[in-house]
Amino acid sequence: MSDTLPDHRGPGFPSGPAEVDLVQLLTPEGERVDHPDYAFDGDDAAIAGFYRDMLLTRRVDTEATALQRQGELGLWASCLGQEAAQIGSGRALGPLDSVFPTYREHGVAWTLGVDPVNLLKLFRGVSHGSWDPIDTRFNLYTIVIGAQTLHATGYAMGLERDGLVGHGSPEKDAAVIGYLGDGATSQGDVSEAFVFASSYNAPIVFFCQNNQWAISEPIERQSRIPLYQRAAGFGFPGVRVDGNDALAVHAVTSKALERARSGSGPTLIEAYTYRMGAHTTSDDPTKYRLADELEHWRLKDPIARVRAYLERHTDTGPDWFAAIDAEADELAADVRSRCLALPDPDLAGLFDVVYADTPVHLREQRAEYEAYRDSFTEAGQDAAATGTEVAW
Amino acid sequence: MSDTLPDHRGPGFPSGPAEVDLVQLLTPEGERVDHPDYAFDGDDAAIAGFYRDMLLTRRVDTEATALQRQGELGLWASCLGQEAAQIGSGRALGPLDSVFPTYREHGVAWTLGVDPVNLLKLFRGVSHGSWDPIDTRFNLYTIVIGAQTLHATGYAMGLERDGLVGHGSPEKDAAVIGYLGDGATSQGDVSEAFVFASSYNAPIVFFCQNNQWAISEPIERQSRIPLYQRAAGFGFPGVRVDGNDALAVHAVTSKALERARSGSGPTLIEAYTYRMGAHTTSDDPTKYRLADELEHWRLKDPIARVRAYLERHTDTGPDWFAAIDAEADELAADVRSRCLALPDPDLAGLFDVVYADTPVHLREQRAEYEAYRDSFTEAGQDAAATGTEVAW
Amino acid sequence: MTRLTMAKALNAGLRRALEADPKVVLAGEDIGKLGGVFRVTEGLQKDFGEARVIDSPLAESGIIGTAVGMALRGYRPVCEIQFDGFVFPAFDQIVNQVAKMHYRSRGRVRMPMVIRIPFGGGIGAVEHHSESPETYFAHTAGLKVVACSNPVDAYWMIQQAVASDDPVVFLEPKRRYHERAEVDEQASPVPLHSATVVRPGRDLTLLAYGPMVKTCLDAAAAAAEEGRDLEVVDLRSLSPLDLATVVGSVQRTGRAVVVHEAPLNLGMGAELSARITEQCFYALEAPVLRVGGYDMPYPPSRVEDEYLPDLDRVLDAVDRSLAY
Amino acid sequence: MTRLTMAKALNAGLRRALEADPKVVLAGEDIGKLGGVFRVTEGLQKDFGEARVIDSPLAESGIIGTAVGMALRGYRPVCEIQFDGFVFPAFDQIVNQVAKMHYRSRGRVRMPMVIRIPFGGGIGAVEHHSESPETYFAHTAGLKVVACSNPVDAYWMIQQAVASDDPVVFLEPKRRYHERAEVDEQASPVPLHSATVVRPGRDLTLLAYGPMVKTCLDAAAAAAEEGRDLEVVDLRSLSPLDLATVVGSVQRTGRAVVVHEAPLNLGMGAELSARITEQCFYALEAPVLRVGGYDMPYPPSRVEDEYLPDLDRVLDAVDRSLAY
Ligand SMILES: Cc1ncc(C[n+]2csc(CCOP(=O)(O)OP(=O)(O)O)c2C)c(N)n1
Ligand SMILES: Cc1ncc(C[n+]2csc(CCOP(=O)(O)OP(=O)(O)O)c2C)c(N)n1
Ligand SMILES: [Mg+2]
Ligand SMILES: [Mg+2]
Repeated sequence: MSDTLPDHRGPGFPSGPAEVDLVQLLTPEGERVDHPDYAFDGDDAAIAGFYRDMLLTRRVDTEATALQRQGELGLWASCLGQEAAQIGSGRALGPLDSVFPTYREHGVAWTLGVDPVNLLKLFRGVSHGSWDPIDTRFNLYTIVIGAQTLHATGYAMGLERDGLVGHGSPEKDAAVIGYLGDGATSQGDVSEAFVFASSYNAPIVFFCQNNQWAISEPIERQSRIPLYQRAAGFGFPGVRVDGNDALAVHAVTSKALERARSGSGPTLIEAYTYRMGAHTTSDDPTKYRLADELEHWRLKDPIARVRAYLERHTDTGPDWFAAIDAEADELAADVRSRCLALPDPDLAGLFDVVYADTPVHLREQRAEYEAYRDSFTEAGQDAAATGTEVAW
Repeated sequence: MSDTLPDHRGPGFPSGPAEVDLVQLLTPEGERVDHPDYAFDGDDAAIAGFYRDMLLTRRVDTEATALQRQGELGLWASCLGQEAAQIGSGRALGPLDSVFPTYREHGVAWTLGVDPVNLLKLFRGVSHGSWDPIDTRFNLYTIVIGAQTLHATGYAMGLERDGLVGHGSPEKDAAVIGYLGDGATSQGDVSEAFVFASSYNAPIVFFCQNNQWAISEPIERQSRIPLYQRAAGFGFPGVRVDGNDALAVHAVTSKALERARSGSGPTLIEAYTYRMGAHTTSDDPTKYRLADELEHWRLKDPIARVRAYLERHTDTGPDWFAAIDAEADELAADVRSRCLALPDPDLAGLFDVVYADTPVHLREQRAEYEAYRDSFTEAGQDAAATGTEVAW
Repeated sequence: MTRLTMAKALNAGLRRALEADPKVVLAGEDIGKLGGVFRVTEGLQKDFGEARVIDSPLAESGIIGTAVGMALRGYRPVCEIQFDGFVFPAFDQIVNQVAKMHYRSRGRVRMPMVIRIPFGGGIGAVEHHSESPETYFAHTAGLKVVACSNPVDAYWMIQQAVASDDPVVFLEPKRRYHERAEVDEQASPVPLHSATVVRPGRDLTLLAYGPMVKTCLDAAAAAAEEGRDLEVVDLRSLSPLDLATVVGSVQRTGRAVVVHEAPLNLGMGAELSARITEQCFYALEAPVLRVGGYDMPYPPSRVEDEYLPDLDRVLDAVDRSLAY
Repeated sequence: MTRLTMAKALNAGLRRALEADPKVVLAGEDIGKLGGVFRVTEGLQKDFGEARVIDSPLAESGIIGTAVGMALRGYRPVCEIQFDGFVFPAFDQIVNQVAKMHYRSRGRVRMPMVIRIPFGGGIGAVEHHSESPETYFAHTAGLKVVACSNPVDAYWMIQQAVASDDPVVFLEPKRRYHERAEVDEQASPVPLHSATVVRPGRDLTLLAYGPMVKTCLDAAAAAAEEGRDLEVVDLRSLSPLDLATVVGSVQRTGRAVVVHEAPLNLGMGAELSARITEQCFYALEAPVLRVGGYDMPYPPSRVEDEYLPDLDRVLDAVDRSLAY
């Protein structure tokens, strides 16, 4: 048996420079460029808004990482470097659109008004999902890779059945955006989602953040050609966008959502970006990737380029940036203090949320548990009497 | 909620006449045609051999259907109409290549010398798999749709590890061919097989018999574009061949196998064909498809066109065809009589094949079963004493 | 009152569910024009349209996963898995998503989904078409699991399952699809998660569900001829178990035999034996005995009658129990 | 003699297996350069090459399904599932293919595959990272299932599992990965499918495996201070069960408590309770009691200590048993 395998990549599959087929509207230097098919339809105020969104997202992200280091969170999955992909797409959502995220879409959550503390609850271990997925239109984080893409597709099939497609207005029409990672594209569920979405022509956008890594595995392990090309074989268009360019992401996502709402079916967007941090706080990327790579991507930082644009091409001054920084610090402090104040949940309440209609045996188990728990505490009797509810 | 959904097929996805991108070397009328990329490399004797293979395959298939009707088989999955796809590809296999079939590849089995009675055992219910998958290089039938494509891929990965790729000769190199149906392309496992095969550049050919139907569901439910195009999105070539043209199938499969053996990686072949019979003997296709369709495909019968070629362009005379017919009848009669003679298996033997190393509790269960069974028969004691083995 | 087969009773129940609530949708392979391989959905697509009776691509994870999404959108999907052995590609969606979504969201979202599975053997089928996967689901917190054993229950239970706000794995004993009974569409049904004593008796309790209820009733009838008075309980609900009925019966009879087609090891008999022993320790005259499939994969059909519990094996266990 | 953590003992065992047989290959997500998220495969890709220590695409069904193919080609694949909750996408391949291939082929082909799964809770993780899926596998005929509880067993059992010609689901109690013990690489190991009495006692038998063995030993030590002499059996093999050892112990003590993290309903405790009651009916002074996870999905980590059986809950069950 040979120890290492020869590299047999067949002819016709050189990957070439990744940037070639990339939609870009704002260069890393902060210069706006044209693209034949896509244009950013917002004004400078909108761009400033993106800057604020991305900066606040990053600040909360940093704070969460710090909280984890201090033992306040069990884990944190940072979105560092992916802010443009998340804010650009999140800000493209219409009022009726909904989101099916992975576990890393903190920026998208922000655009839908999800309280960051609610994201932290999951990573602190007080809750498996603590924001309202219906009111926020931001579904719960899904940890099993790829599973949410099918949920998104089914939800989109429901939208069509509800007659929410094809009226020609984002006020009347709805679409779904399903997020996934580059690694996720290998999961059978994702391909099945592509099949169903295509077969039923569902109003959905699959938004793949190709951050180049699935924990320690580089994108080449999952695909030897650009990921956006996967879609064509399932019968719908795919497009690769510079995932560190909030303007391009916004433009591409807007168009794809519009296509979905109008009844023209699914689109796959590959946002070409980079996971600038570790996979999660449990991970040690020095084991598998070179520092060089990170340096290369730092030059393409999604926030820096918007700032450069605003500084060079608008009259946004240092005061404005300072104000955002201050706002960010304030937000971080608030998130931190509310995180620290989170009460631990009470197991007793969980017996009641396993089912909508709780069976007898779970009621008995709850009672047993409470009696047992209370046998250790003096105040036990009182707590049991008042029937403490789950407090997450 | 709207009762029926509008047809929203997006622009850019008209399927057009299916024949357009089809490799064909022998027309339904029996005329040979050229193709820029593919040529049949056999002589007229080889074509006559295909005729014989296909005819015998069909004759056994017909006999099996009759046996099912007479209650001798629990079920039969006919390959009627798919003989060219199966014989053309089976005859393209090199001496070291191996096959991972679905449950319908009776023609491929034939090319590898699998005794048809062994196929019948499965459908009669005396065995789940009764030919030798190692000696025949024809793995056991897989009923769970798509599962075998991963086995095929893993086996191909093993071939590469064994150094059986890239020596430039089918005597030294090996490849795998994994069969699947059109419906199977929707299963997550099949897409995962594409991912793994591509990622490891495995020496494999995925051979999809698009017989237009998955039980009652037309191909349009699974894909709105031609299936062979699925491969490109996974980074390897796909090709559509006239699945009713044994010569074209042979040429296309030979080339793809050669590519695999040489270390250039996977290929997807879509053999465009038609399931001329019911899905299985349990099925009633009149519930879901029009007789017209069948008539249309009858004109493209894979056997008729080879016969037409042989009659018109070679000196094969009526005697030769009559001899093959006679051979077929003889084969069918032999298969029938051996099928009827099959003994029922003995459950006792099955306790010993659950594991390679049988645990105590199964030995106990076997003993209990035997004692219990024997309590009903007078001769019981003797049978138990001699330890009757499974007889399938 | 109409005389219906179980397949037709299910069809009628599904029809009523579709009529009662526009949010009910059916999905599965070949359930449309073909009406499913067992014809349980026959005619429903014609009457309710393709938007409500959905022929799915050939992908079980896709069927259940998209149904999760439809449920999140307010629909009540009823998914058909074509045969027991083909539920496993959907297992992740069922165990990690369907079962956990209500819990994950602290009750904010519901999963009113039914997963219909024709299950069990005895129909002379090829591999994967005769299995009894109930343990996998009953062990999974967040799912409810029921099995019907006759047309009357089939008619009512399918409607109750569709009306349930919790996900229900609905097991249909495929070899009983063609057995008939009078179904009174005006009657008021037994609650979905209650067991029923289908034959009262004093000497021993036979516990069964799905296909084995008839086998146990036949065994009880045969035993009666020998003067033994067996009680037969149709569990109907495997999760949650109606332990009150089970324990009540065993407290009276002092003996229990559990019968199922699934392999013995960690079959439902294990849980019932453990529970009964916990709750009836002093009442038990004999250990709870189990009659099940042997601990092997389902065998080729020519030998399935040897594999499946039948009247004789049930009576053999009854003898052993009474011998204590 | 080397003092090793369980993670390092597994690593050393895998290394020996790779050295012993060139057909042994490892596959899984992140097992190469990273050495797996628990570092169990650390350094192995470096030493044995990418062809033998394979970083897989992110697809569990693909990992197991291709391993089936490699096994058919004569390899002995050792697959790592990153966390318990992520085994379900591979469930179909495991249940319908891995478990059935030997049977389907009447023994002509073998499936000498190991499926390593870090399992159980107690590490403060997010959803899906703390589950105990053993019932699903132990119920599946054709699979063997073992769980190690300490570094010494880990070292030997992983080698025995790799050497087994049957597929073995190998459960590693992740919260014990960092506990240490002296591992004697010259010793002769206990057979893979034998249970061991890890603490002899006369009053009651505690039955456990994997993470709960330590908990039971701690409970036995605490009970000893109150003058109670508890026997602790480490089951080690969940399928097949070493019933001889279990029954032998309970025949002596007359009482048994089974402890596991998995939910009670149809947990291993159910089967053990049923078997023990069947075989020790007259010896039992009390019903077999079970201490397990509650019948809910694994809870958020801040409350997992309340959910998981601990010393106090074990002792509580011991008290209840002794009160009979
Ligand atoms: C089914 C499944 N298998 C394995 C894991 C463990 N896991 C968590 S994240 C991850 C990598 C995901 O990579 P990608 O899809 O690229 O997303 P990213 O983390 O880069 O955002 C893995 C393997 C999981 N969560 N689910
Ligand atoms: C996982 C799984 N789901 C469902 C089935 C039931 N089934 C058997 S054959 C079939 C259709 C297969 O269609 P296709 O792949 O086109 O192959 P064909 O039968 O046309 O050769 C279905 C749904 C199955 N065998 N396996
Ligand atoms: Mg990634
Ligand atoms: Mg087909």
